[in-house]
Amino acid sequence: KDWTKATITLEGAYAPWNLTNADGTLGGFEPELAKVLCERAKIECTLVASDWDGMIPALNAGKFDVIMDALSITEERKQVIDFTIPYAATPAAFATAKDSPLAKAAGTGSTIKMTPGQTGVKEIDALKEAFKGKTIGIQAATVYAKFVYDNFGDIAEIREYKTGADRDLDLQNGRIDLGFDDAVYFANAFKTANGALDFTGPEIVGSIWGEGEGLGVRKADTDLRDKFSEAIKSALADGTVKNLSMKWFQVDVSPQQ
Amino acid sequence: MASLELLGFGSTGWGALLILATLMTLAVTATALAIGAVLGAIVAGAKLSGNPFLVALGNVYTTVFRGVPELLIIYLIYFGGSSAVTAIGKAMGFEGFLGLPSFAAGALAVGIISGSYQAEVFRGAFLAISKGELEAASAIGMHRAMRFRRIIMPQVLRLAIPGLGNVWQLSLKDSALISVTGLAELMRTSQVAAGSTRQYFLFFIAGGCLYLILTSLSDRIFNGAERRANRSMPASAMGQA
Amino acid sequence: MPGVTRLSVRNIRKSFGTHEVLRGISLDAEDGDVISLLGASGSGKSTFLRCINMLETASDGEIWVDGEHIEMVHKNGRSKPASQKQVDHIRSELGMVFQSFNLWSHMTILQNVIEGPIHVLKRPRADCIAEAEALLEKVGIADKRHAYPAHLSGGQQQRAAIARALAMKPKVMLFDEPTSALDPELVGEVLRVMRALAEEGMTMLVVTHEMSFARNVSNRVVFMREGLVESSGKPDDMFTGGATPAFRQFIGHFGSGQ
Amino acid sequence: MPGVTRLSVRNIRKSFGTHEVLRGISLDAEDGDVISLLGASGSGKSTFLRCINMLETASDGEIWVDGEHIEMVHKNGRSKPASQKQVDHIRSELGMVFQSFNLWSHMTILQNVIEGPIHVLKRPRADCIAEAEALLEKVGIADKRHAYPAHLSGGQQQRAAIARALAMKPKVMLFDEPTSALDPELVGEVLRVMRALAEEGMTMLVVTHEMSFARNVSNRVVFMREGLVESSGKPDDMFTGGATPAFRQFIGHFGSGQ
Amino acid sequence: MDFTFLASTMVTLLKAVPTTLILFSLSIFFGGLLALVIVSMRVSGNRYLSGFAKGYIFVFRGSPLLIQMFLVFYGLGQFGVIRYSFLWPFLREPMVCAVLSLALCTAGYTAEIFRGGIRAVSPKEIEAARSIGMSGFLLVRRILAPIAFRHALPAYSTEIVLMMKSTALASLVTVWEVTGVAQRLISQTYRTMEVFLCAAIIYLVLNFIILQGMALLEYSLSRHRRAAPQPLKA
Ligand SMILES: Nc1ncnc2c1ncn2[C@@H]1O[C@H](COP(=O)(O)OP(=O)(O)OP(=O)(O)O)[C@@H](O)[C@H]1O
Ligand SMILES: Nc1ncnc2c1ncn2[C@@H]1O[C@H](COP(=O)(O)OP(=O)(O)OP(=O)(O)O)[C@@H](O)[C@H]1O
Ligand SMILES: [Mg+2]
Ligand SMILES: [Mg+2]
Repeated sequence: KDWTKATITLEGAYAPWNLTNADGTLGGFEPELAKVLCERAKIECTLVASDWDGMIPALNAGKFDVIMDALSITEERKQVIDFTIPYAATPAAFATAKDSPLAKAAGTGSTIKMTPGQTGVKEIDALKEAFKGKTIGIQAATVYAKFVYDNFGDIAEIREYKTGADRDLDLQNGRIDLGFDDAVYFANAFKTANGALDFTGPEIVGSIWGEGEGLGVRKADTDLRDKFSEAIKSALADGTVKNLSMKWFQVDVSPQQ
Repeated sequence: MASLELLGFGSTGWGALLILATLMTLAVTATALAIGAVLGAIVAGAKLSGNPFLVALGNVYTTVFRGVPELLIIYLIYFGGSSAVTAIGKAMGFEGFLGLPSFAAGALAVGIISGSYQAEVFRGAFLAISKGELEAASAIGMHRAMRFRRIIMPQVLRLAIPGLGNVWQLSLKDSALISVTGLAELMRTSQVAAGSTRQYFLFFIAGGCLYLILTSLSDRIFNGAERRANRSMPASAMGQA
Repeated sequence: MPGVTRLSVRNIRKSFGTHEVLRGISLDAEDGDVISLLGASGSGKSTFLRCINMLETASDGEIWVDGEHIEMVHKNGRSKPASQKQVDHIRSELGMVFQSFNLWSHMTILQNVIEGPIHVLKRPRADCIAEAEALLEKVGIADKRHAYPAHLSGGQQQRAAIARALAMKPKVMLFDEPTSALDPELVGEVLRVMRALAEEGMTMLVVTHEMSFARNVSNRVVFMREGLVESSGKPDDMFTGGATPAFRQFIGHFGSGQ
Repeated sequence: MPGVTRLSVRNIRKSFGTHEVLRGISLDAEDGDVISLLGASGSGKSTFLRCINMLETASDGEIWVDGEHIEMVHKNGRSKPASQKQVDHIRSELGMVFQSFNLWSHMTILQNVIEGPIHVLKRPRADCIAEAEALLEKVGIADKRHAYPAHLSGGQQQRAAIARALAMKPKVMLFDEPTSALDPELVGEVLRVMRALAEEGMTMLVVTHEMSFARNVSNRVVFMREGLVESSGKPDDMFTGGATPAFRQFIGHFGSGQ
Repeated sequence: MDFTFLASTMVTLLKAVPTTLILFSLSIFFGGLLALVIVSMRVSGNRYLSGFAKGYIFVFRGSPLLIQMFLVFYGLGQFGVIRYSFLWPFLREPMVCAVLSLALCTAGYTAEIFRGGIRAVSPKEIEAARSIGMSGFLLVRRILAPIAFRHALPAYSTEIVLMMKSTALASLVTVWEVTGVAQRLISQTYRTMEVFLCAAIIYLVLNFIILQGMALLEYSLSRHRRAAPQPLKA
């Protein structure tokens, strides 16, 4: 198939990755990046908003051609769809209320690097000591959920939320003690929490989170995947991704090799 | 207050989108109710037919679509329907995707659910028609079709109005679940606005209020229709606690 | 034209399950006949009227309405009318007035009355309305013509039901206990209307518990007992002297309240 | 103990809106009195009975039941009973039998009869059942005690309603047209029960259209007209000779059907 | 069809059935109690009580449960008064909040259904009760409530089934019942149709059992309406 046109879907409600403006148009990091990528791939793109829950089945049903929704590249997802190379890779971290006894836990401000399945990391063991008997909130069915279950499942109570935003509200309400998620997402969420929340413990980076966030396409559309992968490569190379990232996240999320 | 500005109609206000979404909810619910009316009438007819096969079929329909959570039915129709349409398209030689648009899939799903409730409403209304009045129609020589048109239909419609009001109310709220298809109806727009601005309570309360406005408007319409249809009923039989 | 046979019933039988309700009833009504049908509760009076206008299908027997024979087919031991068309036609020639009125609740009184003439007889609307208004005048409820049945008293509803039946210009009127649902005040109104009809020469078959009507208005009394005609005759003969013991006991019962 | 005043009513008035239905009615019933209350439809008979047992609140007047005065309070131009407790107590001493039976549809006949004695009078269940069965025997429907009201004929229902009222051992029984909803076959059954009660000396106030009952069973006839007692007296005096013109016209009306 | 997948899905979903049933039975129970309070206010004849009940019914019947649940769970905790009150240890629990919002919602519907039942009680049967000296609570308990409940039963069965289906929303507040677990399974396996088909079967069976139970109850409560037994018939 000759790709001159493609439909890209995103949720439109996951600020600042992607969001909807009051006039109904889409904005945020991903829509602006998409514009650049499409230009470079010489594809005429249409952006449509759709619900997160049905996104991957709908892609495979053919409702649209590309998913661009902070979609982490994981083994499970690779079974059903294909990914481009990543255009972003973000660290993850714990968050808690500023006035909580858990604030400023050991390692706060530092960064540790982890690989999949890695155990015996001393920073994590220190956290386990501090978080014993506490309640940790995560978004269901994410790579972060798996990490928390693997490392804290035996010492803390884990509560799964449908969305990160719900979890943040409960963190403010005091129903849970800690949250664990994408640090970039958190940094943005803290702004609307009126300074009540903050990071605690070290930032965690590395291949443990997979390769990062990439565009999802149907397995059959390898040519489309390759076109976008090329475009991403060039956008990373000339710093376009970094610029957009600084604009929307105030940090650089471009994947580091 | 900055938060109230978010609900306004200015460049940063979501007022216009919310109003549009309310109209979308109204449109999708009305379409669903119309689809449901057709299905409901057919299913009610089957259940009243006396033919054991049709009766069983009607029972299966009403049991399944009232017994399975609406969300599941919407998913099954949204994805299942799309796959089916695409498969049919392929078989007929069309390339690519021919999926159901969100509006059609949503209205169809809620319509099918609403049909199972409307079938019971119509059946109840039919059974409430006085047997004597039907006999009186036979006794002056009306044939089946005429009896249906002149005596049964007008009374079924009248007797069904309160029940249809309830079904409308149910469908209105079922339509909130269509948000999973990405259709920009009231529920989804509230969620998107909440997620984009991070003003969750503001937009959920605003959404709830808009639903209440829809409810009270439709209540008024159905009450009016009921009053009109009940002109022929004694005043004392109505509105008494 | 006295002497024309309007209704002729031969040997009608009817069973519900194993219970034989009518066990062979015959009856002839000529033009202008007013026949009172008496009998205890459960003796089969209503069932008999319902068989005549085919609301029930008789298991056996023959019926002629105004000389026309109602064709039946018998199949697998069950009978049914040969042609629904004929049934509809016959029914339009038989006026039926039900004990419980059965006016159509969604139509005004006038609409009730013109419904049959317009839609079954397919006559011009304007004519029907004019005739209906005259009929309502005759039964004394012309002022109620735009009211709905539920807003009328029992006696008024019963008279509307009579007007509705008359509007079809039937050859024969069948009345099933036309006054028993009415309180004593209203009985008079309805009986007055029926008396007037009798005087105009309408052929009528009336199931009634009103002895005064049977005695003073009808020209024949048929007494039914357990699905059979126990006795019948002129009212004077039946009510004085010539009555069978069963009939005497029956009317004795009615007389006991006085 | 003849001569004891069971019920005494003084100058009862009752209006609905601007329509004054009862315009000052007084009446005394002594032990064993059987009073027939006659009058045209709308003359206020039912309203009068309903005022006596407080289903309606009289606008004015005094009531004594078995010597106990019903206390009323008047406030803002409206009257109401001073104590719900007294009302409940008075009602348990007055048996009311409604025209339309009003049996409780969700209880069997026996349950209907024992309901009041057990739950209002708080008497032992076993005693109540024994007495109820005797009562049902007396009114002749003992075999139906485990049936539900909907499965009984009108006459049986009416007798069950009488048994239910009697089970409360009331001082006075009030009957509101106890036979008018019944077909002629069933009237006899119910009247027989009432006659037996009268013979046992029960004090009864009976609204009725049955002249034979008024004449042969009751010992006083009260004729109401437009909310007033038009005339009253011994049945023999009333029905022969001594009747006022209005009463004569009234019974003429009832007599016309025969 | 991949039967091993279907079987393992079924097992996963069945593990969530107890949660669904707990949500369901607790909210029906408390919703029923609350409905009794609301309906007594509604028919009390007191202008303020009945106005309050009307408002309650309007709000809880008129807005989507999803919004109600969100506001109860995430909204109540925003108020310091509640967070520092004795209620917080209860409201802190997701299950309590889920049951609370389900019960609040069904109470609105159930109150209307009960009111319909009360309206259907013949005023004459009430008068008959008054005329033997019943009043107040005795009258309600012995005559009004049994008849009204019987009348309300068909509509109430429908409401109960709607309630069973409404528990599907509780995963919004982190109570992972059958539908929530199904959705989580889908976001792990992306096999929408198979997972939802399994969930649909579970709900269908649960609702079928409930409806059969209600029909049985209705049957046993309507002896007085059925045709009289006819022992003499052959
Ligand atoms: N549809 C039916 N199915 C079974 N039995 C019936 C049916 N209709 C009538 N019957 C029975 O037939 C018998 C005669 O009934 P019918 O109504 O003709 O009596 P009736 O003489 O009109 O009595 P009434 O004076 O009470 O109206 C009764 O025993 C009745 O139970
Ligand atoms: N609740 C009410 N509201 C208004 N008017 C009423 C009410 N109850 C009775 N009336 C009026 O009071 C008058 C007397 O009614 P009541 O029922 O006492 O008459 P009655 O003598 O019992 O007549 P009947 O013999 O028809 O039963 C009637 O005109 C009636 O319309
Ligand atoms: Mg009959
Ligand atoms: Mg009366």
